[in-house]
Amino acid sequence: MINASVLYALAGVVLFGMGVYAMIAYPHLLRKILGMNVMGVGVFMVFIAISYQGPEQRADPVPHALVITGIVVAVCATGLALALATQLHALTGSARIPADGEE
Amino acid sequence: MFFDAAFWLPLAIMAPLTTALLLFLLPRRSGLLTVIGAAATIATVFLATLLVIQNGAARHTLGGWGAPLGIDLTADGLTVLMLALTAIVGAAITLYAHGYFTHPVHDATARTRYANFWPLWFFLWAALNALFLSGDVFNLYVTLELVSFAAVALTALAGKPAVLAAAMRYLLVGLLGSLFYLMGVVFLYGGFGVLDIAALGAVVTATPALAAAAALITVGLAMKTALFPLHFWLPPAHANATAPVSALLSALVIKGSFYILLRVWLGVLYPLGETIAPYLLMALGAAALLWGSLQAIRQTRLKLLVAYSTVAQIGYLFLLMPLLLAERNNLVALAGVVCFMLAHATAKASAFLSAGAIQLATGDDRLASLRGLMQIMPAPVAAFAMAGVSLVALPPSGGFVAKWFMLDATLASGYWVVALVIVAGGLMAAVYIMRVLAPLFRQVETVEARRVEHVPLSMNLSAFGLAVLAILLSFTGVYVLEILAIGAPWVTEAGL
Amino acid sequence: MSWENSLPLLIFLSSFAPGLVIFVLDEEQHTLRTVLNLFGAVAKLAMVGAMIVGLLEDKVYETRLPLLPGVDLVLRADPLSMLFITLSASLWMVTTLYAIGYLEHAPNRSRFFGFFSLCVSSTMGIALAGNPLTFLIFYEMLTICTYPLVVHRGTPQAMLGGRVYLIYTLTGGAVLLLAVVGLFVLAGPVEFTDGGALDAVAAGNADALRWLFLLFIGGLGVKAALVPLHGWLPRAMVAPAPVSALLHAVAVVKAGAFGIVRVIYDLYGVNLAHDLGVLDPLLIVACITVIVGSLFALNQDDLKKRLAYSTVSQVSYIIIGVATFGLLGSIGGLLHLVYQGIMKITLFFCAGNFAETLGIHKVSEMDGVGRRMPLTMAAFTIGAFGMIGAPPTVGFISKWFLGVGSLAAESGWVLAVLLTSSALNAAYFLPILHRGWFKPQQGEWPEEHSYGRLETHWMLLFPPAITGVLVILLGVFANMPTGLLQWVEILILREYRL
Amino acid sequence: MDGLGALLILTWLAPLLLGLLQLARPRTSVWLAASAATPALLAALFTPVGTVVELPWLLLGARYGMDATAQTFLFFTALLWLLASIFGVGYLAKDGGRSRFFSFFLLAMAGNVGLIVAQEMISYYAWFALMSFASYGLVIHTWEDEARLAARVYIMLVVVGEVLLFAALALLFAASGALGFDAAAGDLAATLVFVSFGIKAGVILLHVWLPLAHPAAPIPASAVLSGAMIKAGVLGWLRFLQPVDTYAAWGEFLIAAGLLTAFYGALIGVTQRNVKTVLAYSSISQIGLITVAVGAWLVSGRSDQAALTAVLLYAMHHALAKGALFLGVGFAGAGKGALALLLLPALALAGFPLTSGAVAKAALKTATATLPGAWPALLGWLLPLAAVGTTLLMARFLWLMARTPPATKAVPRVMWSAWLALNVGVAIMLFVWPTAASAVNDSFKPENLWVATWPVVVGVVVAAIATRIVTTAPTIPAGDVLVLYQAGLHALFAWLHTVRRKVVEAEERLPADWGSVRPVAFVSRVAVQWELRLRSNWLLVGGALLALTVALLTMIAAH
Repeated sequence: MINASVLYALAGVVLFGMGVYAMIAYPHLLRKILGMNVMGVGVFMVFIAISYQGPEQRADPVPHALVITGIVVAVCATGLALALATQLHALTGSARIPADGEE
Repeated sequence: MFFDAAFWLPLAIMAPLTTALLLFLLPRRSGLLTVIGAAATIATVFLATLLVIQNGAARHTLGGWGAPLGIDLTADGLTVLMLALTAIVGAAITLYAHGYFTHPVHDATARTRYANFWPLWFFLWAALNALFLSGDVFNLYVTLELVSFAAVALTALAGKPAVLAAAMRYLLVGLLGSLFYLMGVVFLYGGFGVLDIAALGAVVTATPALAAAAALITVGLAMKTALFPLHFWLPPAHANATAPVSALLSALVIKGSFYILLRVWLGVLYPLGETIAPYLLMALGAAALLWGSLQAIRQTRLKLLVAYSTVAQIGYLFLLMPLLLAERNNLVALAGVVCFMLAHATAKASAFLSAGAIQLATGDDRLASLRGLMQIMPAPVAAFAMAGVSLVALPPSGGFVAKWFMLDATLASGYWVVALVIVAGGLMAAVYIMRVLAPLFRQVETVEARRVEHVPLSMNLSAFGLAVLAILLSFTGVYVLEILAIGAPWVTEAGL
Repeated sequence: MSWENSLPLLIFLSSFAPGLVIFVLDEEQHTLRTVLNLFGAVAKLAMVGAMIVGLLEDKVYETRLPLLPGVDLVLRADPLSMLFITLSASLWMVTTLYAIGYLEHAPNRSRFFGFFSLCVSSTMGIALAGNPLTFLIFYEMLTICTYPLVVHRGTPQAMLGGRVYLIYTLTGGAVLLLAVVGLFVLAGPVEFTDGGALDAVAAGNADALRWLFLLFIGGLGVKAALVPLHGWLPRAMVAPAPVSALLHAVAVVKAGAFGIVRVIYDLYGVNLAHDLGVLDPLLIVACITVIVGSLFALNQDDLKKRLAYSTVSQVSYIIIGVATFGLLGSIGGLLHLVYQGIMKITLFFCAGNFAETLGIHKVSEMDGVGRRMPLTMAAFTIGAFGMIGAPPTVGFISKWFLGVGSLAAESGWVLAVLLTSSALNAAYFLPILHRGWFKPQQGEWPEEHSYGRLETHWMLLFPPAITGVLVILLGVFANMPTGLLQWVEILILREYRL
Repeated sequence: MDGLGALLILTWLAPLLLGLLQLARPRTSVWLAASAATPALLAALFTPVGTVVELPWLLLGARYGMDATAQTFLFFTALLWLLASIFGVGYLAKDGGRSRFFSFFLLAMAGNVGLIVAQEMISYYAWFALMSFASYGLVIHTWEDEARLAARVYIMLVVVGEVLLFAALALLFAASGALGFDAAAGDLAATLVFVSFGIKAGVILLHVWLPLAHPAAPIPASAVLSGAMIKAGVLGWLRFLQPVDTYAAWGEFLIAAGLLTAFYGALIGVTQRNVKTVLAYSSISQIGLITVAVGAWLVSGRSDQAALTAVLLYAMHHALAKGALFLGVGFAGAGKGALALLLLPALALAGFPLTSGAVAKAALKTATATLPGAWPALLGWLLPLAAVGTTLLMARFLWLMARTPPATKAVPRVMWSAWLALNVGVAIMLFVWPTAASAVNDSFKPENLWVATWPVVVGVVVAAIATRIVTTAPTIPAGDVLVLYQAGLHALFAWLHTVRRKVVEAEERLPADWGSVRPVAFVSRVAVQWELRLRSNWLLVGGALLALTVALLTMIAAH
């Protein structure tokens, strides 16, 4: 029996997986960063989904607090990543991570 | 109040954090501020350490809120050891960085960029202290990210394209790892409804949620710890960063994620200790040891060699996992792992610092160009040699103590194959360390001495001091064992 | 810590501290360095003397520092350690003098003498170590400190020699580490005790103890140059002569042999080792080493290489002695521990003199050298006859005990091995003497230096003269009351718990 | 230790110290060196039998003493050494290496004298070694090709002898637990004693060094080598073998070996062309007779003194006579007088009546008379035949001497006086020596006179005929069977060489550089390639990440 919260949680897991795939498979940095954000969203969805404690009760407040914290962290991460990517683009003219060979 | 360790715990975070903020605001005062900030941090950490050693584990409830919504800082024996380690290595690196970043070989723009080192470093320090003090799994996530951000920014400090790429990769990998970890935390909370490690430890059972959490947390942290085969990001990052940063990354940052792994497995995931998962970690540890050593042996650049040495030595940390987890009170094995962290941190920091000094002075870090340097720069060379002794784990050194505990634990439990791997790792370490040291003894054809840049005393002193510490750690085995027992719920009398 | 209990540590420090100071000395501070070196050597000798006197009065000298849970760092004086420490302290003194003369104009003297002192300190530590862990620590320290001495010249050949040296010795050290830890796991913290320390755990653990013994011997055998673990020794010959002298006589090789003695007598206990049946295989390995080492030395034109292979063979005499179950053989082994050191150091001093004074490195260049350098050649002759085991040199005394010991232990074939070795020794030493004394000189010396009235620098001449005379005197007066022989006899009686 | 005891020590201490002095300071007066044997001579004459000096601190506890055997040996040894050294002062007057010669000479003397007064095995062995090794310097002294060959052969056999003797000592000690001369061990020990001292003495098949070395050395050295030093082997038998029942068979073996040696020496000796080689073979032949006496001593047991007396008298007789003959070689070409004087020791050696040889032979006959079985009868025939051989050798010797072209320079007076003194010794010593009294009486018995006379006559006749008939004598190289040994030795060395090469190859296969070992190199190359792939390929890493996650999940779930 699938209720809404389980569905949400599963969707979150799927999002997480898509994010992982994006981070790994796409060479372009922006896609990687987006993938990371998708991953984060997936985690947050699962988190919010598990805060559901049944129709009678209020949702658990703790995951909400945590998710807000998590979003802040994710925003910071995105900012840092974008800054680095810009720098890299400025220096190398490419928005991909250069292949790492022996110097 | 002052004699309560709990009082000092938040201060151990606040002191470097405040310093970092002040450094952002007043970059011109960095000299004075770093000295005061470092002194204050060290003082609080040591007070906290001493008090914990004397009075036992401490817990501080921030703002009086308390779990589940509030944040608790906890300090037991393991915590204070890591705090003290960070303080000591951090102090040495601070001293070193003063000489390194102001060195005349750097041009003006580089020096301006390097000025950012100071706030970032104190931020990292604060984040590390927070990580070690965190008592719940979500806080650990936050601190892990903070550490990661500071570390990435520090890596990027060198400014070259290669290092930016390395930093980028480092960041992405870090995020990937921490999101895996976070997902694991979600499963933990979903399964058991608490986040505090101690509380979790009391309620966990072997459920599917715990299993999923275990897998995600382990993989995420293994990635951040650069366990083979997820280590690919480490060598470029560690090798291309500036020397003080390399030292920080190898000595401390790596230990942060491993510390979480250790904590979570020992405190929360232990019901799964009897599965074969720890054996997988052990196998990966062995592989890391052999693989990393082999790569280190094949390197032709000094800093890459040292970086691969880190890849190899991370393997040691995972080798004892089955011992640690199958019988949670195996204090000897735990002491082996912790001693190894201490020894590796000091020795590897010293190795990176002396390598950095050599690179700074000669402008070159190819192994082949080390020839004849022994007479010209004896201090970094001696420091590297002593650090090398500890990395190879030859007696007398901290590395040896760790190896002793490890061998004792493995042989006592009958894992003699692991013992052989440990020994083989030591021998391979000897080979790559000698690849550095041997050219130093080579005869120089030209009588005329090579021209090298002057290395300031502060750099030599800190590299050398850490190396001496790495040797002197050989006398600390007994104390580490005693301190580890403080406030450790998993330690029973039988384990002692 | 009382005076008595700090004495072992002080003995260690008496060369360790000067060594550290010497590192930071300027290359040109020749006098200060010499003073430091000699002061350390004399102070050490004085302390060793005081300790011997004290031991005769049943005093206990033991430094104990906590190191690992249950295992301390123990430096303790007992008769066996005094035997080794007296040897190394005295020979260090002589070698220091020699080295100062030898390296008078060489580069990197501070580094050399620094590591030289550390090397001796480690040897002191090995001698005084009171438990396996302490032994291991100093054993490895010795490995490290010797490397810079081996590669001192920095030539490609030296580097190769050093590398091979490290590969062998570090591997040996690793095996030894396994043995020490294994023993700790099996038996807990044991200390070296006269007559053995493992009786309590012997029951039921025979196989484990045998495996551990194999590990111990495997680890120590590398330094003791047991065939086939000896490969590093001839290659380490590239080191300067004083280093070779020290390496072969006192430090590295001897440390391995001493370690085996310790393991058999004070760890396992000779009775237990005999009961376990581990002595006979060791005896066989030692015999093979004796023969093979001698065979290698034949036809070896490089003088120092010939001496090196001779060491391979001679050090195993010690092993033969301790692996022979019986008082006489054991006495022979321990005597040879001391005697081999004196003889071999003499030979290496002489080889160094030939190289330094006349540029002679090969046996084939030695024609007529006895007329140019009679004293050195005389010392060499004495050493060579000692190696052959001709009376009245010390070599004869130890060979005698080994020989009658093997008969007493009903392993007469060992006597045959010893005698074959003697004949082979004669076969590779006597031609050198023939060349040196009887053959006329052929052409110019490769590279001659003049030293005025003396045949060579006095600092190079005195050491071999002193040790050469000792080779004779200790043999002639072997049976002196309160002499070495009595000392060893008492020691062995204690080891056999008689 | 009283004065006489001190004299006993001085016997070896004096030559030892003087030898070392000569070595260290070549300018030291040669006369000092020449007088080094005086204490030994005095000790032989004045130190009473039974004197014992214990030196417990020396070596492993040394013991020196005088007994009847030592007295006789010490006397002739000291006398011969003294006169030889005086002779040497003249003989080597122009030799540049004189002081070196005397150093080795005195060291060998110290060894020879020391082993005689030693009363336990270790000291005996030590002095024996000193004597043997120091003699190398005497043999090689002239540095001629023969000398170098001789020295080579000599030193090899010395080493073999030393090694075997050591084994014998160890066995004897193991059997008795003491170092004294009264131990008897099994057959192995006896074999070792026989061989090791047999080499020194020159028993058949072990004698090969002797005909090379004795002629190669300068004359004074030849004299002591042939006269005194080979007797150290005989003394060794006396000290290390015991006349006990278990050794009786060994006694018979020694008799047989001695007889063979006696004839073999004579047979090969007559074919030689070098005077000194002839003398050397004569020594071998004579040692054979002494060996017979030693064998008789072993068979007859401790109670019978006759055999021991025979050994002592024969040794003394041979030492003096052979010494005189060798010194006489120094007068080759010095005229008829010298040649005539040579007749005395030559006849003595042949055992002609009224010479010391006759006395010695009489003693030998008495000793062998009590032997069991057919031995007395057999020896009654064979001993005179041996004397024929000796006569032939002496004839050959004198013939060669006579044919030596006249010398251009006069022989120094020192040499003359030494030689004359020795000849006087040959003439009278055995007649005045106390223990020889009964043998002297025996030698005048008619049957003994007859037995002493006819072989000499026969020998002279045969020699006279031979000089007419034999125009081309077969030449056998000095050292005879040495050729066979050399072949064997070559084979041995070739084998050793192969063994050594194999071991060296095996050793070289122990790799010094593990990085260049092929599998290691391959693995590390592959590893480096994969590492680079890992570092630049996200998919690879992602795969690893997922694989690891799945692996962990299954592992945990599987539980």
